[in-house]
Amino acid sequence: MPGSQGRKPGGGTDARRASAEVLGSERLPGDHQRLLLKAPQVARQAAPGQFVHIWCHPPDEIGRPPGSALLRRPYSISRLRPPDGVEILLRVRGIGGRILSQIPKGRLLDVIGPLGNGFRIRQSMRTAVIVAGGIGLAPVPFMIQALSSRLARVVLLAGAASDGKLPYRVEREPDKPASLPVLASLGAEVEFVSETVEGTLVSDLLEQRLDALDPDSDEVMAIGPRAMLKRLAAITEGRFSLQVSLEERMACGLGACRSCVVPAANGAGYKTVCRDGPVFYAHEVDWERLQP
Amino acid sequence: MPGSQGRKPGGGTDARRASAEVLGSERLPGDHQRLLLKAPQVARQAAPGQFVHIWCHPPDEIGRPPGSALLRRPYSISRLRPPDGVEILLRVRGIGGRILSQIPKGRLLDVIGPLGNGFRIRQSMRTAVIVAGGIGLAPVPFMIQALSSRLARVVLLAGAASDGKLPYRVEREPDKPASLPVLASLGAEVEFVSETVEGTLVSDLLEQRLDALDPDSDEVMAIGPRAMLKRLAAITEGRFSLQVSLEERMACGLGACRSCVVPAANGAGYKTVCRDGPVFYAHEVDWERLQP
Amino acid sequence: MSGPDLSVKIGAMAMNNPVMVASGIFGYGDEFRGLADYGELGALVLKTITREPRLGNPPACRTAETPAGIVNAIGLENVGLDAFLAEKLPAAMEYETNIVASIAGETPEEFADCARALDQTEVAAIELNISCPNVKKGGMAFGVDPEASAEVVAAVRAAAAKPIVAKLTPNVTDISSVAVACETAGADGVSLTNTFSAMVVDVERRCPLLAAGMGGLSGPAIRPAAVYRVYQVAQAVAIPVVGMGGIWNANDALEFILAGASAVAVGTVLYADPAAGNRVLAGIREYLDRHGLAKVSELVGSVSIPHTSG
Amino acid sequence: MSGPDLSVKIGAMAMNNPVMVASGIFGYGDEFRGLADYGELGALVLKTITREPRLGNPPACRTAETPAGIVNAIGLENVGLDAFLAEKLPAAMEYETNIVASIAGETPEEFADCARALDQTEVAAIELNISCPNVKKGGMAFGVDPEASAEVVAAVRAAAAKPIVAKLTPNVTDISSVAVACETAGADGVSLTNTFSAMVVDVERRCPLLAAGMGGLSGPAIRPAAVYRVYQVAQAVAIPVVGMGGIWNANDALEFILAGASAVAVGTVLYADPAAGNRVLAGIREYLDRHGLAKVSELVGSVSIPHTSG
Ligand SMILES: Cc1cc2nc3c(=O)[nH]c(=O)nc-3n(C[C@H](O)[C@H](O)[C@H](O)COP(=O)(O)OP(=O)(O)OC[C@H]3O[C@@H](n4cnc5c(N)ncnc54)[C@H](O)[C@@H]3O)c2cc1C
Ligand SMILES: Cc1cc2nc3c(=O)[nH]c(=O)nc-3n(C[C@H](O)[C@H](O)[C@H](O)COP(=O)(O)OP(=O)(O)OC[C@H]3O[C@@H](n4cnc5c(N)ncnc54)[C@H](O)[C@@H]3O)c2cc1C
Ligand SMILES: Cc1cc2nc3c(=O)[nH]c(=O)nc-3n(C[C@H](O)[C@H](O)[C@H](O)COP(=O)(O)O)c2cc1C
Ligand SMILES: Cc1cc2nc3c(=O)[nH]c(=O)nc-3n(C[C@H](O)[C@H](O)[C@H](O)COP(=O)(O)O)c2cc1C
Ligand code: FES
Ligand code: FES
Repeated sequence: MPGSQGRKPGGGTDARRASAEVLGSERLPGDHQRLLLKAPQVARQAAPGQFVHIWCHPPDEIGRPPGSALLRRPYSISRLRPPDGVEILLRVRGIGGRILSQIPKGRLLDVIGPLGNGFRIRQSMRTAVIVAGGIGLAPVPFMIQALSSRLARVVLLAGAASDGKLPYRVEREPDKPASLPVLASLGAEVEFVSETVEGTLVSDLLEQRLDALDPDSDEVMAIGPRAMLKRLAAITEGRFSLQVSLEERMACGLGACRSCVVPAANGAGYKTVCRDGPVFYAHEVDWERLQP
Repeated sequence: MPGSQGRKPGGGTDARRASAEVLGSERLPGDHQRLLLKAPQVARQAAPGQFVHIWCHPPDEIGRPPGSALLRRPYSISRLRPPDGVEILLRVRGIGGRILSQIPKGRLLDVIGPLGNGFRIRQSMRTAVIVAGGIGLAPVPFMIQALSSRLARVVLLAGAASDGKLPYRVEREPDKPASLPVLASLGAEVEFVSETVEGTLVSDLLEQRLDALDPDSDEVMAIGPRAMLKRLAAITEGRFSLQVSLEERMACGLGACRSCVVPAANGAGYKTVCRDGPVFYAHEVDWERLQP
Repeated sequence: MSGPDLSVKIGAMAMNNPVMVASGIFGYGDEFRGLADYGELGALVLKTITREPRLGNPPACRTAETPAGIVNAIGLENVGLDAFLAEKLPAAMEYETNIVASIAGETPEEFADCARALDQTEVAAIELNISCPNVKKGGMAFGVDPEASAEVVAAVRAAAAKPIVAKLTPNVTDISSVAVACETAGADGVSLTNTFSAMVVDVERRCPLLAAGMGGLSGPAIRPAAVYRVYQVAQAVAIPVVGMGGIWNANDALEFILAGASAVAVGTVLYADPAAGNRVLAGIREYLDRHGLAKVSELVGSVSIPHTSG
Repeated sequence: MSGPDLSVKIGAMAMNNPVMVASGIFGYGDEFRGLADYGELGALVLKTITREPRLGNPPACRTAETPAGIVNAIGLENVGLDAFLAEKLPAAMEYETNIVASIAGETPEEFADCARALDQTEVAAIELNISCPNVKKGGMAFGVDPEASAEVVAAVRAAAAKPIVAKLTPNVTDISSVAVACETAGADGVSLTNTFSAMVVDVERRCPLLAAGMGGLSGPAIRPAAVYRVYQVAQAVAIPVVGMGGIWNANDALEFILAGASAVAVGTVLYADPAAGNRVLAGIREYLDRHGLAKVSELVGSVSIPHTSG
């Protein structure tokens, strides 16, 4: 039944599950797609760093098993569009992303969320330094939205393998660090480096600035490739509070199936990315045992 | 990759397989859909009663297994639209039909055909009496097209459970048998009965006319539910040459897998509907052993 | 609600209807809370526990997708019996329906120890996950050997009065013989199937995708293979059979019931549709109404395989 | 065409590349003619024949669709050895590649009789379909019993000099032991898997959908289960393994190769895409180029399962 309208999926009684209308879908550079969903339950409750778990097929076909993308797909909440719009930003790599990127405006998506724990904003916090690499940039707009309204200063250090891999336009002016104007306009001081142009890793940017930060009031929040996160954990260890957002393959997204575990620090078994995370304090994670 | 253009599927070297563009798709009454395909290889070679075997998913996704409609679906050639248009008429029941009915104009379909053996037109034939029930009407336009150009007379006796189950408009005038104007206009004398209005079975219509037919020059060609075909086989047995078109679940559609067999007369094992049929002379089939 | 009689009994466990949640899918029951009315279902089977806590298989990754299925290699990560009794079970008991505990062990004694403790709780029944490795037999699963399976059932039978359901693995030549051995040893029911042993290779990185190397295939992909095994087992035993393996909708569930299952369990589908059990239940009800059947039990095992063979 | 070395040998059968067509899918080879360049593939296995012609299972219906799979119950309908030699084989031999005959029987002698006759022909190898029922053992398949399997292989080995490939059924507890028995008895290779036993119920009509009641599941649904069995067998035997079960694309084929298959066969996929074998072959070539590999044999069995366990 194509283009079918708004049946509430499965009779769920939980406010976390809803059929969200696709209000917009936009192709962005670097094989990215931005989807705008009408998801009041998400918009109302979400914290930056949380994710939504999306069934990639039409909600009214949930009674028929698909051949691929049988599991939901986790995507960070990328940005809120008040009153009830929620953006996700996806990089199209596999089948689920491809299906989602092709869903036309007006169709419905079965979405569960917000799920997981987002970034914590401590009472005493003054400056947040967001370090983001690659697709890690997806939740950054929402992070800036939320942080800039509450903190004195939000700095974004962003990196990518090359400019073309980014969903955003890069602004390069002589004698100034490269910037991402779209993100800067949300209220952050932005510095961007690409491995091909600047030849710098984003973790190097943080390292250069560490001495200027105050461990009591400033905090680093990082999202991106594991190698980057590992490096940041090493740089900040014992000096700064670092929050990292991790990714793992998921099934339930709810903490039940134990698919998405990462090793906890101090031999305390495993933690689930979906429920204990995706955002962890770096000291909660056993970086030695964490797979690359 | 949606709406992708014309890659020849799979590097097949056979003229029977091609990516056919959907030139039109039209919803008809009774849950029917008419698809017009641009399929020159079919249009050039087809005989009435032959079928095409259709992959229900986009041709360029044939490298990814679907969860349902993994097998092709057989559909009779319903009508030719010269120079290279081929119509199929499908009743939407299951998943394959549903997918096909939703494919928009301009998309491609991976089609193998024409397959099987169609109705034979003997040299000495003068009158063809087509007896068709229900979805058996699908290939009838093509049959009339082909027969009326070569025979003196083409009679269509058509039946359905009710008028509403038909893809065609029924014309009822006082003191005249009901007719199907669309089919009549192709060159046949049409008589239509519905079980709910006339309360007659189409096999009764044939029975009433049998004495007026000449076994040497006239022939009955039947397509429709098994019960109807069985009845016709009984009525005509030993008196008239009867050709019937049978349906069976298929896998290959080519005579290789032996999925679609029906019992042959005289204990001669099984015949395949896809390659030996779908049209058989009634005397080739073991009607006793044929499942209902 | 009046309507067809959907009730089912497995030993002393009375269920309002034949739809259960399969073990492991649903954790200890709490995590899915609110996403559907799980209390409406016939019974909820919690994740398998062992006497001692277990870490399970290494992470990254534990679950992979395959055509119409998933392969998991969680490896019985669980909090262990004590924490289960203290923390997990009380939360699960808040659901107003039968709670079934699932247990595993490396020896019959470990099974018996868990069962003895559970017998003192409010759980409605105990499921024995005999697909786990038997240390005495060099790590071969108990469930592939009728005698080893019977040993486990007998040990639990001696330790607990609660209804016992033995959960069978499909990775055997003759699943019926295992089912019969469990029945003879005192099981009140059997459930099947657990997952099919399976492997996914990461072709680009040239290694198994699952960190554990191999795992278990579940989901719609296995349904026809599971239905056949339920049919075989139902022909062989008199105790109730719980059918599962790839159930996605009411039609699938009815396939199992017609093949001989008195009850069915939803598993993998809950990851797509947390309310699938309720959807399946509604569909079974609708089917019974439409076919004018007063009881679901009339359907159980009502298909048979012809004895001709080609 | 220059490029990577794709050649494979199974006993004395030399193949240009590792892609075969599986038995039964393709009939006697003639029906698919023209729909792809089958001569480009490494070998084509024809439909299983028996000494006497067989009618197979009753019709209506013989093949059903399931999620990402199909269940078939053709039941070895075939023209019998004589008609095969007189009519079918000559047509198949027109393909300019290895033609493999597949045989079955109810006794080792029937296998041997077929093999003796085929040994006088141009077939490149003989595949033994030991998934068929063994009359001596009350209809249990030969292939579920290592000894019965070895008996068949030994009987054929004594009757024919051509390479012999034993085709294994996955419906066993320990497929490796069957493979080892076949190797010891003289097989030049093993192929796996055949279909998983399965059943589909027609819920509306309340009977099995397949006229035979049960059938065999094939297609992408079984792929991860088949890959694991290939891995297990490749660990256990030294002779080449032909992997199959749900291969749909080159990635799938490479999963089997990395798990230990020297060659692979496409089956069910040909019903969707008659040119799938060629598509898979092209994809394997592309992969080898992309990874800078000179020979496909470098990949065979190059994954291993870690020995840790949770
Ligand atoms: C908490 C969280 C937040 C995420 N946020 C975003 C985001 O905002 N934008 C974005 O583009 N991507 C994000 N990802 C990654 C995204 O979930 C995967 O790219 C997506 O699941 C891939 O699905 P696919 O079908 O397109 O790819 P396939 O490769 O076909 O997927 C195959 C299987 O692997 C899983 N998988 C593959 N890659 C990943 C991955 N990196 N993380 C987790 N599972 C994976 C899939 O879910 C699926 O089960 C996030 C992942 C997590 C865990
Ligand atoms: C030679 C031939 C010509 C046909 N011509 C037409 C036609 O012109 N118009 C039309 O509407 N239908 C026609 N049919 C029937 C049509 O093939 C089925 O309706 C269609 O395959 C159903 O597929 P589905 O996925 O929609 O249904 P589902 O029920 O989901 O199909 C499940 C499986 O059963 C098979 N199947 C179901 N019903 C039939 C059937 N009646 N015959 C064969 N296989 C079946 C399907 O192919 C599929 O493998 C023809 C069948 C044959 C054999
Ligand atoms: C992630 C996951 C974890 C599982 N854990 C357990 C378990 O702990 N104990 C158990 O008996 N079965 C376990 N199973 C098996 C299921 O209970 C069920 O038998 C199997 O998945 C087949 O049903 P399905 O195809 O509907 O999922 C697990 C299955 C999955 C997918
Ligand atoms: C319709 C059909 C007929 C088959 N006939 C035979 C056969 O005659 N002999 C045999 O050894 N295997 C036969 N098989 C099994 C296949 O050769 C193959 O082992 C199995 O289908 C798994 O591969 P696939 O999933 O790629 O199809 C048949 C399979 C199908 C689907
Ligand atoms: S995905 Fe199930 S526990 Fe995280
Ligand atoms: S469908 Fe394969 S023989 Fe007819």
